[in-house]
Amino acid sequence: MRFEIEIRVTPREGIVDPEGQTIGQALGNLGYSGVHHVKAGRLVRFELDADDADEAKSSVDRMCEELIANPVIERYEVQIASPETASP
Amino acid sequence: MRFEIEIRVTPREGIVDPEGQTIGQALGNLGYSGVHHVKAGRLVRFELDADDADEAKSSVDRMCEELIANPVIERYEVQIASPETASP
Amino acid sequence: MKIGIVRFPGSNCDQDCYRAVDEGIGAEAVYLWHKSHDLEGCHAILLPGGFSYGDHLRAGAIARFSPIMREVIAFARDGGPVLGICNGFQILCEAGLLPGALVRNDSLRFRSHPVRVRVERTDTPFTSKYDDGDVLRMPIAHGEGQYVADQRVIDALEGERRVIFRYVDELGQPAEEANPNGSVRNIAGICDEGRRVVGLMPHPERVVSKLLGTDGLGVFHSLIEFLQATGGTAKQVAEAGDGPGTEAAEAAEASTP
Amino acid sequence: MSGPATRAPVIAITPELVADHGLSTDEYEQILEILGREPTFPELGVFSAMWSEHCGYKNSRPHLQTLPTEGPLVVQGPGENAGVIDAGDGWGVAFKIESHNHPSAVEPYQGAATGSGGILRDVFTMGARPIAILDSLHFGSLDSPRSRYLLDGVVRGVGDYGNCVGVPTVGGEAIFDPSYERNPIINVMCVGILRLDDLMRGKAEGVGNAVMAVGAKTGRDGIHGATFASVELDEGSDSRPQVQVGDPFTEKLLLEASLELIGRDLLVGIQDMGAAGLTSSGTEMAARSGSGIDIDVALVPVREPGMTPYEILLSESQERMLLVAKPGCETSVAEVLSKWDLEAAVVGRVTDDGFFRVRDGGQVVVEIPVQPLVNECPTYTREGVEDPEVRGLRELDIGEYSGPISDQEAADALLTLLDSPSLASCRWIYEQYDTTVGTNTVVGPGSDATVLRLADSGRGIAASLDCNGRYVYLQPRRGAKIAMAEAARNVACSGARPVAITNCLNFGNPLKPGTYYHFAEAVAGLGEGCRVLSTPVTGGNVSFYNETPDGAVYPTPVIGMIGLLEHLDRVVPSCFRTPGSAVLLVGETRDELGASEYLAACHGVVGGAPPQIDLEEARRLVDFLVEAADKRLVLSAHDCAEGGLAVALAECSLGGPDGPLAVEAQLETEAPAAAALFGESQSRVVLSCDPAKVEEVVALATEHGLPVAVIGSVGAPDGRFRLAAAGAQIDLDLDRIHDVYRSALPRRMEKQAGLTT
Ligand SMILES: Nc1ncnc2c1ncn2[C@@H]1O[C@H](COP(=O)(O)OP(=O)(O)O)[C@@H](O)[C@H]1O
Ligand SMILES: [Mg+2]
Repeated sequence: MRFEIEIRVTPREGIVDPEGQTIGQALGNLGYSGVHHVKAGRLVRFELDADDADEAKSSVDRMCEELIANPVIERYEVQIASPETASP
Repeated sequence: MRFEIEIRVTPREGIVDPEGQTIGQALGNLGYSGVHHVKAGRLVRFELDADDADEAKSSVDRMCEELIANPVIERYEVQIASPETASP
Repeated sequence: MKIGIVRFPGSNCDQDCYRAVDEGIGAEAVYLWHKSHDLEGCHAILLPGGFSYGDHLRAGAIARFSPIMREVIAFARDGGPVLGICNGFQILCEAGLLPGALVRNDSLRFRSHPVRVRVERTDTPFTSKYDDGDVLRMPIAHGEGQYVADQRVIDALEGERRVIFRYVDELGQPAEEANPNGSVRNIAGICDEGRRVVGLMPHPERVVSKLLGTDGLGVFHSLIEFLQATGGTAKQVAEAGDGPGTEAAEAAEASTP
Repeated sequence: MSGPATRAPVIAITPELVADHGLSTDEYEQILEILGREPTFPELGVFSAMWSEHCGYKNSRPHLQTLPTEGPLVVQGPGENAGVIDAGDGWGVAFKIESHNHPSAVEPYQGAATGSGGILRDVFTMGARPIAILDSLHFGSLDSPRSRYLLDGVVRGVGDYGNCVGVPTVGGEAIFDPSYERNPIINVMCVGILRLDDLMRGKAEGVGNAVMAVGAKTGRDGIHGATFASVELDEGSDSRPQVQVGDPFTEKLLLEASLELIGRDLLVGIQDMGAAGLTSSGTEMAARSGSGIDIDVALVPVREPGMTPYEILLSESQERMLLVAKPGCETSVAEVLSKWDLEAAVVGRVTDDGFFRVRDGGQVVVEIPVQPLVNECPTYTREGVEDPEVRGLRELDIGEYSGPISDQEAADALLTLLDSPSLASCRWIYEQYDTTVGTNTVVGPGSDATVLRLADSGRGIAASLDCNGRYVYLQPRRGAKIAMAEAARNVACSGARPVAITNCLNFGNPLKPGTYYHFAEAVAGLGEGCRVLSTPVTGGNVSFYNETPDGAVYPTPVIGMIGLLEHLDRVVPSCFRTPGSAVLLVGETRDELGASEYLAACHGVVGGAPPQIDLEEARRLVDFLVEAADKRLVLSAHDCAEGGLAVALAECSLGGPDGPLAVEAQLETEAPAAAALFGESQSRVVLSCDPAKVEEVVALATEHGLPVAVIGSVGAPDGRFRLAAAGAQIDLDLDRIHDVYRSALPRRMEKQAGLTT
């Protein structure tokens, strides 16, 4: 089965996030008010062949820990959709 | 009301995505098989004060077009959750 | 003494490092290709600056899995001296040989200009030719050079005096204006617990000639002095069977100021 | 001859389609004649690209042919990927400039990045290792958010690309004027060095030799970019498909692999797939060798499914090269490419029938004789007429501004000029560029010319990019001569002898008589400059249609000058170094304020005639500077240009490596105060030297027929900047002017949060 994977990587709590901060400032300068706690992160999407969702999940977790996120500074979330359940 | 905003920015169809390509190759080299169509993107999260979801949405759309995404080469998706509806 | 310079496909300071070793101090330099599994008997390893694999994902994230890095990691674990400059520093952090991480400069801009760094410790293979507190002028050129780590790690680094280089102003003080990238405590370079693995963001290999400045020469001279005194890693010394023995090496090392 | 078979659906070649391809009825007639039949759709695309202004030089070729291209040091003149000069001891210097104006106007980051990528490929395909990039940037006023956005993106784009490939960006110019508001000028020059034995050319020789496509896969990006570069930017144009995204990491692999292939003597020829992609590289390589080339688009690695032959032929996807392997070397070539993880495919063969033949699988879809396609693009010589409005501005009476001014006015004017982004410190820009990678940068940005080490030869290469568009606008022939003279002077200030140029001619729509006049006159001025200064043209680029509905940019012929320095250890810096040095001014200060930055920045006036230029005098000044450096007579030499003596002197005192140095100077002159302080009289240089050497310097200048005066000394103990002339005295605190000079750009730019990439 082929799954659609989305990984979202964001700075860990307490780790500087200069990009998020700058976006926040820039939005303020552009006149947008009421914007709080801006965080910037990375997104990785791909399709993955796996027997079932559990296998996909554990494989993606390993990818994240090994390569995609750096646990020293980042945390990650994984979203897995099988083609049937994927929203259009 | 305060809304939780997540913006996902990805390269437009047909635009080269060297980062996605490199991640795909690296995963292959690390022995992960069955990984296809890797795309890399950016993620921006923040909280936004707005009267209602519609206002929030139109305001975020403007931010994306003006600042957060580069419409010439990128597309974006916006996800809005009011605190009540937000998943824990 | 043979110094290995690792070449990743996107390395771009490899030739400068080679020249620093070869012309700068007249020692033997060899390139080590990233796909290779063999350190070719090198006595020390340099990880040069550049964009190893395009620096996609995070600087150094992909480089650490290259075949040569497996050997470099083993070499470092055996006590072999390893110096990572700029991208090399980022790779050492990603590989877990040094603690912490290097994130985007606080300005979000690439920064390239000369900086002053103060030598904070001279009993390492890369700083013994300097005096404590020497202020060196070297260029930086990086987009992701902001050193971060959690408080516990920072406390440990400071407590064990493992910060080797710090950005300072013209008075030799670690002032905020002297910090080009927002690094915590103006950290420009650190070492591992065994003091054999050193990483720094500035480029000593770019200032090793009369024409362009000589402040970086000490890094390479220190390394040669260290290798001459110790004969390389314990393992190399044991295998070579000539050179000073392991104990002699340890003794020589202990006597390095 | 029967035409190539075409597969359904056959696209009918209608007059509308022909017009959409930018081809006139006459041009289409010529195509019918060349082919002896109607073109197929892909053939129409091929002609359209090759006969576009960008590739075919339709409106410029007759004038370009008047430029001198030969000289004792020229190894390769125009017509190749880059020019090459002989630098002695078997060394060569390859260099070339390229414009990326329209892509940068639409997408500044990627536009500038891909511009850098293209010019790097032009240089390393000659077998040269690129050692420096210079960029000439012209934007609108930084008061406009659009200009700030463009500058931010362009600087990141140029920077990130060169930084990643490992080629330092070491110099250039940054000019701000409302005429560039919606159409910025982004020109990038690359300098490389090679052993002349390794010189490689873009040739396709040897029947049966394999033609290979190497590097990135071909996608749908930038289809018809060459045509895009040949039209005006207007409101409605959806330019997105033309935007290409660069990948400097792949470029770095291409660079190393190409140099390895050339070094191991495995290639017959190699060329970048730049503007008009596979079409221009394939046909130009064949044209240079008088051969033919046979390509199968089905063999080209593509990024997207379903690409048509038309798209594959005209795609401008970045980081691709076409190469022809030596017989029997195909395997070795493939090995080198795979070592560098590069994709490569044999896509065709060299033939001897003189045709550019393209198949799609079995079917021939293009069959065009190469020579007429590449070399017989119709050219046009038009009638140029000076715009009366421009003449009016040139003849404007500016007498009222050249009268006496008070001390206060003089000081304020200097501060205004130092705060003008065109004159202020460019540090904010070049600190985003890696300027020292490669350890060849002996003199980096911030001085008149960049000086690079020529490997271990002990010699140096100097380079400078220059153009003052306002001068060229007001009086094109004179303006172009000034650009030539300034570029030569900048190089000579460092002690190097100027030897050759590359140039990038940025103009508006050549179909307009006023623009055409500018173009023809400017090229004539360039030619004169080249001849008198003995600096032939080895290549260049023409960029027309730099124009929006608001009007054209200032005509901007950017000169990239290359000089050679015999002894690198005699290089002369441009800023003061030593307190106590004597300060001298070489050259004559006249009552000239026309077209000056002073009028523009302090009085909002664009007008008057640009300063006089005597090329013979410019040449004598160059000779003097080179000799003075060689004899180690001077401690610093700085060109006196925009902003006049006051700004030049301030730059000398502010730009040193160890912070600002005070100065005290006084000029004796007939010129009234404003002109004396801020006039831009040409062929002037501010020198500093050991007081003991003053006599010798004066004697040498006099020997060269140059006026010279000792005007002051470096290092007044009270830390002030003092300059007096014609009854006006500027007396300012050094730290204050330093602050103004340094903060002009960051103060304006840090409002702009840069987020893209
Ligand atoms: N776009 C740029 N990129 C790199 N360096 C630049 C750029 N613009 C200006 N510089 C550097 O800043 C200095 C001043 O530029 P400019 O005012 O054009 O000097 P000049 O006196 O030679 O006309 C030069 O050394 C130039 O190399
Ligand atoms: Mg200039």
